[in-house]
Amino acid sequence: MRIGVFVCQCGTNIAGTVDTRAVAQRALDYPDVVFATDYMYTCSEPGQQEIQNAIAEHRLQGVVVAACSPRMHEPTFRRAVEKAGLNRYMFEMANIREHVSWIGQDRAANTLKAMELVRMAVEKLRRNEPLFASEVPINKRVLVIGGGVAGIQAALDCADAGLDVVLVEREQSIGGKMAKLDKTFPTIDCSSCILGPKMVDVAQKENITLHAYSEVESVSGYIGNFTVKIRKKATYVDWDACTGCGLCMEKCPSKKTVDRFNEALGVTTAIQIPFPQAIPKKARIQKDACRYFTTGKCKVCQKICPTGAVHYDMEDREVVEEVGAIIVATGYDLFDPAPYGEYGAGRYPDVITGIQFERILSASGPFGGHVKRPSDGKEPKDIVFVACVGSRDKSVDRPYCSGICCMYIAKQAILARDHLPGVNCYVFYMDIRSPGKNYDEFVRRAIEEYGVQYIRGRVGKIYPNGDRMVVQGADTLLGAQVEVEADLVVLATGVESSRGAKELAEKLRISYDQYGFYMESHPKLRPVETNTAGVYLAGACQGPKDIPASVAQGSAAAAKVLALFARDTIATDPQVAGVLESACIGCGKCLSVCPFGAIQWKTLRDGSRKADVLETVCQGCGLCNATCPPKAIQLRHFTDDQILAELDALCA
Amino acid sequence: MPKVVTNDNPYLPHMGTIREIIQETPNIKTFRIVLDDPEEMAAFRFEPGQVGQLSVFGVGESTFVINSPPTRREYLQFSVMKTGEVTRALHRLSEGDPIGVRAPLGNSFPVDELKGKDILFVGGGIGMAPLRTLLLTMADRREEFGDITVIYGARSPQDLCYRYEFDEWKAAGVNLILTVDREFPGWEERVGFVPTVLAEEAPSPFNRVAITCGPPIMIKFVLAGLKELGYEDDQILTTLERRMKCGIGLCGRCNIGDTYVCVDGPVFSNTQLRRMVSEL
Amino acid sequence: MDTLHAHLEALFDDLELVIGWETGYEPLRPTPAFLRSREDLSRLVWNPLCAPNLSVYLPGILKDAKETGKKIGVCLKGCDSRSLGALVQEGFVERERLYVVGLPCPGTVDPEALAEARKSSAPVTHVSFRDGLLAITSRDGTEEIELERVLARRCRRCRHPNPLHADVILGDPVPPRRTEPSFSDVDAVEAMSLEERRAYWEEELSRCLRCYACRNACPLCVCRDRCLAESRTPKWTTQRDGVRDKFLFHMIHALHLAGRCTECGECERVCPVGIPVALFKEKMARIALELWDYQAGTDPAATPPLQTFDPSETGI
Amino acid sequence: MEQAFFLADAELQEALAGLSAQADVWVPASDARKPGLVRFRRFQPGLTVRLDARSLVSAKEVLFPRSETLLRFTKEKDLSVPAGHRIHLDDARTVRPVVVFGCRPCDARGFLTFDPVFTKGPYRDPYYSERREKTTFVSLVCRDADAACFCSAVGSGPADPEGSDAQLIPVDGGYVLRPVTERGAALLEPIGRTAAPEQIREAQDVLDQVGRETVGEGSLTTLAEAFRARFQDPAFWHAHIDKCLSCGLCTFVCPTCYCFTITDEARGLNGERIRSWDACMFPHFTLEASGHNPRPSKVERYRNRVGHKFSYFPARYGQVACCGCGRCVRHCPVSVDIRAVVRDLPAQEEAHA
Amino acid sequence: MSEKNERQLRIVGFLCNWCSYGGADTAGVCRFKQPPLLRIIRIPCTGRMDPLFVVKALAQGADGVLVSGCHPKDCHYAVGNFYARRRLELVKRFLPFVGLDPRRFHYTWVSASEGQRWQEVVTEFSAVIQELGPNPGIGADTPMETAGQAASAFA
Repeated sequence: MRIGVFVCQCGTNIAGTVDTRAVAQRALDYPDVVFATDYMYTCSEPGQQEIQNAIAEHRLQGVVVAACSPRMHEPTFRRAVEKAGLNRYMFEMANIREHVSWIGQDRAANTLKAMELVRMAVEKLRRNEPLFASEVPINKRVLVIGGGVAGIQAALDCADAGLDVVLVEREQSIGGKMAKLDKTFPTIDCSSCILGPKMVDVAQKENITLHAYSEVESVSGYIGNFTVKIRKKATYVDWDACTGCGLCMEKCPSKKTVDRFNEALGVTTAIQIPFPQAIPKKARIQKDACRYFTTGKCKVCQKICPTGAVHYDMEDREVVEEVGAIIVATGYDLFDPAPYGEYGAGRYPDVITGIQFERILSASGPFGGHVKRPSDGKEPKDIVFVACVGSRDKSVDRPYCSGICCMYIAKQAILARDHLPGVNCYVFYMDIRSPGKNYDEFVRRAIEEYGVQYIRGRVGKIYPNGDRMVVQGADTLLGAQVEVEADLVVLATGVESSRGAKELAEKLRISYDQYGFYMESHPKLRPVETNTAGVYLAGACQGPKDIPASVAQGSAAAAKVLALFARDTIATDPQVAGVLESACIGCGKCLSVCPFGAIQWKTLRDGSRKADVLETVCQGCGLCNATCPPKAIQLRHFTDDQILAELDALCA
Repeated sequence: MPKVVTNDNPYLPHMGTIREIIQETPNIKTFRIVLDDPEEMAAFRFEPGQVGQLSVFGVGESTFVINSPPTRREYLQFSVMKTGEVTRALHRLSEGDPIGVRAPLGNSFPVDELKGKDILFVGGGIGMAPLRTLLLTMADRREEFGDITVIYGARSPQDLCYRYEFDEWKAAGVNLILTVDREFPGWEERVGFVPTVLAEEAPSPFNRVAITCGPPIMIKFVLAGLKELGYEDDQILTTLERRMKCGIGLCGRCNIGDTYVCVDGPVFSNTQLRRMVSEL
Repeated sequence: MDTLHAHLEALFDDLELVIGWETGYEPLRPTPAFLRSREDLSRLVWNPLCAPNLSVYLPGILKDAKETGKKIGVCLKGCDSRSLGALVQEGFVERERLYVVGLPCPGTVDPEALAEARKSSAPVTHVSFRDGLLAITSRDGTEEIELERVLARRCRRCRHPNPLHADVILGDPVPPRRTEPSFSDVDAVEAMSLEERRAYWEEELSRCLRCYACRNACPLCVCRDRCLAESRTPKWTTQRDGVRDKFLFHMIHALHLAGRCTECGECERVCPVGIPVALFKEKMARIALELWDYQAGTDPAATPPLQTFDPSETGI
Repeated sequence: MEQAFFLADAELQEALAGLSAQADVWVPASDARKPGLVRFRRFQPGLTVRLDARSLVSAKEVLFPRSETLLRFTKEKDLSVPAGHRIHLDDARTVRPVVVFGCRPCDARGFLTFDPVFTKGPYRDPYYSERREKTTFVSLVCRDADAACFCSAVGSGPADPEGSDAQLIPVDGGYVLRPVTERGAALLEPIGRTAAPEQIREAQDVLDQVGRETVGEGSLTTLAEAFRARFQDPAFWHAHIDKCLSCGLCTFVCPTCYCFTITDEARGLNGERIRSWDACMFPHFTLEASGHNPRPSKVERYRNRVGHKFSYFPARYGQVACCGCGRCVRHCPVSVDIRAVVRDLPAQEEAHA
Repeated sequence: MSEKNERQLRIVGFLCNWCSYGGADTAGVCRFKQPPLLRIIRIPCTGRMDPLFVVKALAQGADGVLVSGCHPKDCHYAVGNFYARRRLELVKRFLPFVGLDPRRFHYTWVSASEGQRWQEVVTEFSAVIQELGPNPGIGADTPMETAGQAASAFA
């Protein structure tokens, strides 16, 4: 093999504390090195040209560049050597800037270290093999999991671009949390007025297949070629026949069913359409509330249904969808304030959560938009909002900021004042977080125009006094304990990961943080990608987000899918594991440890079973390589021999 | 016996230099090697069929037939298919690189006994290499031999070695029949497996010796085919391969019964093969 | 013995073959026997000299065996049965294809200790065992030697003399010599200073011939023909005769057995140059016990600790 | 016995030290830590010499080390040549005279298997041959046969002088040293006193008595044909070999097993080509790069081992490649008994009807 | 820094590409000074770390071995470091049994943003290795030529 070594001075960044000339000179003593030089800026256009010239002139078969971190310029140099006719993997970098010149002043020690790093790179390169990406066809259908506003946006953007979209929603209707909101901050526009048309769009797009009241059962395959099993849960109503006329709801005798859409503030029927704008607008029987299912007698809805859509014997069924990419938009859940026993949520009917207050404000809510308190239906005169219930609090394992509470408190206080101009609103807060566009102005309006009283401090206790509640807390600005009497207390419960998020993550083989929020590929530069190729994130499943951010991410995820689908095939990274079949003993240890399910069995003609890597699924972590006892499975470009060569270059 | 260019240490390779490398097929390269000592090169003698051990120092040695003919002595030619550690290392070498050579080793084709006879070569893939040395020897001494027919096949046209000299073979009066396993665009020669083409061609066994080399499965069917055509065991020659280390009959691994392929072979007649224990 | 014969006799029609022991070239050397006919059964012997762990043959024999529907009978001692457990666990052996005869084991003999304990060096003509006594007959007469005196090292620390996972147990249970894991020999090595330990192992391992008997006798060394220690690609070891390469081979073996070794001690028993190689694996077993409370081969449904993880574990 | 010397037990160390002045003297000796483990070791004063015990590994490694350098190579960087380097080869070796002292007759005889292969050609192995030429074997007349020994069955015997340059005969208070070859005589002259006539007589009695002993039953030297007949009888080979673990122990302790491998071990610009013991029982031994293995399982491999010793080698060199030392039987982890296998070769009908 | 007896000490680092290699880069970018003993081998994930690499490095005379990856639960490949920490802890506890000094082996978790922490890790471990001095390895039958060669070329 003929190797060329290029030692970059990086101006004085490297040459300042490393004798680059000596490093290049020393490289000529290493095996297979036939050319070595130093250069002021190897990554510059002329620097790259120099490499390309040397490849031609000295018939180089491999190139080592000693310069900055490969995380910086490896792609640059790979392209450069490729242009000169070498395989891009016949290239190695020695990091003599971040790991040498920038961290030590001793020129002699640095130079020695740089020499050894070059030697390691040379010895590895001597074991490199040309690698070639393979191309796999892309199935240009996309699965969106979650029909909240982020998922809806992603689905619509994809559908608008002409893709076939499969949208899976766990609940009976799409719309998510946003569908429950009355107005949105900071514009106070009607939530259902802006979301509704989008929901209708979803229903009307022919290229969107909506599976509502359905859940993802399993995911297999890889980018471009996923197979997804979806369980359509039994609704006991044939949705093809149901027209959403609502007759069944009128006649259903089980009228005391807890209304979950209204956050248990009201009642509904056992057969139900959750809210008037529901998409799909189809009825479903809530089995545990249904008289027929609980007593065996009733069947009123079946008799009354004009289209005969009710089928009590319906069972869950499974559908299989083949897609090329997946957008995960499973949203969030709200913190259950039960751990804060001192606040009395659940014990006192007039201590409610923010989302409950949202339903109270809503014209389609349990009180028809009249602000009343749940206990006795009286209009409140004093309302206290408590911020950070389940946010920024380590004691309940929620140390993070939920990001939206400050804003929705301000909105709800403003709306309360709009509905009941005489009401007094108090907000107990820790800090006000209002970093969005027009957000701070919005909070200021609440304070200045609407006279909402902000008290900086934690609430210690909430207890009843007669038919009112006493909110006891600190005012840290006054440095005093304060008490506020209120008719209604709204706990601004924080955002937490959606229930079932971890289980879904495991099906998708994506990672999640300790709170169950999905991990993006890079916190800044790859915010909607996951580490599983072909799976993208949108909305609050990745972390607390408000509506504009969720919508933006929905569009961003759609853009990623469209970019992926712009090609007919995808090139797979060839730095993946490969099996030397003759050495594989069929022990299956690699299959059991692979985090991506990228290894499967292959049966040879003689009946023996061998591990087989799905190169498009393999992410190149090398866990299988470390696990394989006879080392039959090797991670290309990081093989045992390559790593041992680096090690041996250093000590033997 | 040909003169053995060696000192008293048969393990010590002679240094040579790669003069030329030819990429024959995607995984076969041909190396043209010249011994560094001009006197040694001038004195080097071998017989067709003999092998040499090529050394990549630091990796090891491997055995290959010298596929250039003794009649052409400006270089020694070896063709190497990339299969293992040493062959992978050989494929990484460049023109001008040094290389170690221990040669000639092993027996050879009985050229004198073949004089005056019609010859049939049946080769598959890299198996053409040992045939080439004899074929070119005969081409260079054309008048001493009768009809020379070559049936040479590979999986695809690009898997045929020595394509660049087929014309030369034909010009020397060789009846060259080429075949590939299936149809390929632009391929105008035969299509089909070598044993099938052999059956179709059916060269008469009268006064003819068949020499065959190729993958084991091909050999198996070619031997059966030749039998069918009436060839006697002593009219069939083939070459055997075994894992070898020393190449000089000592290290003990290349035996088939009491026959050591490295010193008793690689060339065997079918008569000899039949006498061996069945451990192929 | 008689029970064993009678039991297998009665079952033999349902068995493809029985793997047991028979007398080898001398009565002191029982050797593994593959008994394929009813008449062969008479060759079976079972005594404290039956040292080989027969589970080593199971993956190979099951792979080669024709599917006749008949089971393969195998005689296993306590420690051997743990190996079976591990093999089942890792999918190398289909338990349902076996008929496992468990033999409660009084302990096996260390041949060197026996040679030393014997007064006569004459070739042995007969051996019998009863009540903890070995009766050894040669032309010099019969000597009685207490088994306890000539016990193999592995047996002195044995906690599982009574087989697990067996279809039938023939013989009375043997009270275990140990009820808790015993690592006294590991402790003895650890009592040395670091420097002494290095010197100790360098000297011990310098004798290694790399004959790979330890590896091939190990029932859990499942790479068989594909051992990393002989591989040239990747190349972890050289063919040099130095201590470092020998050391590396034993480290490969030990690390591959980490969390898997069932402590049968075969590696050490078969070592021709008397290197206490089982200590490496005993140390591994101890670490697995300390870190993960894991004992290989006792629960066929368990997952070896290095094949799994626990996100919540701390301290590592 | 014409000429003989006497060496008293007490003088052994001194005599060995004397011999060591001109030669490397290899003796059976035990380790301090493993008194039961006897190996051939280079003599140095204080070594526990154990003439009374059989050695585990034969004396083979004295002439045929487990691993030895065939040649060293250096890449000298030189950018003036197209390759950028030149290669220098060096096979220089120094051979010191060697005495193998106190081996058993079987050990000495084992080299008679090496000799025709390594010294006679067609290619002569210079490494072995040069050492062989400078080696003197002094073997001890053997009175310690155990159940694994079978030297008589391969045409040798416990007092066999073949392959030895001198014999050590145990007598009262020491050993009588009897030269067998001129080289032996030359070696012994300086170290022993001339033996007294009664010592010579006693020695002769020992020789006669031991010489009459038969170690091992029957004869295993004429079974080449039987082997060929058995070659394709899988049931026979399975019955004998199913228990084999396929390790290399039998071949490594064997005095006649000479198979080896050659590998390059290099780092950076320097390296060496080494020759090290290999074993026909290892699957890698015949595994080809293509993945094909002509001897894929232990059955074929063991069959080849038996064939090599009792059929192929006799066919090529006119003698069996076995000295009957019994090490392969004695040390086999599962007591595979090659004698039994070879003895059963002809018994076609009985062995498997 | 010339001959074997006072050869420069060397630490072999095995760093995962996503976190710790980035952390080392960050430390460099921030100019956090570190002792010059460490030589880094980049691996994709600590899950790639066969404990044999540690044993081999120490057996052949590496003065220190440092393995660093993403913090548990932050693995780029989700679970690679969960496996790794079991294997690394096992080998850490095993080393002293065969006479290899466990203080010469350290494994830790450093994220790409923790430049400061990386500096501390390298500084502290280097100090330990300085204190311990050269590692004799196991069976010193092959010469330590690298150290001598590279050093003499520069001197």
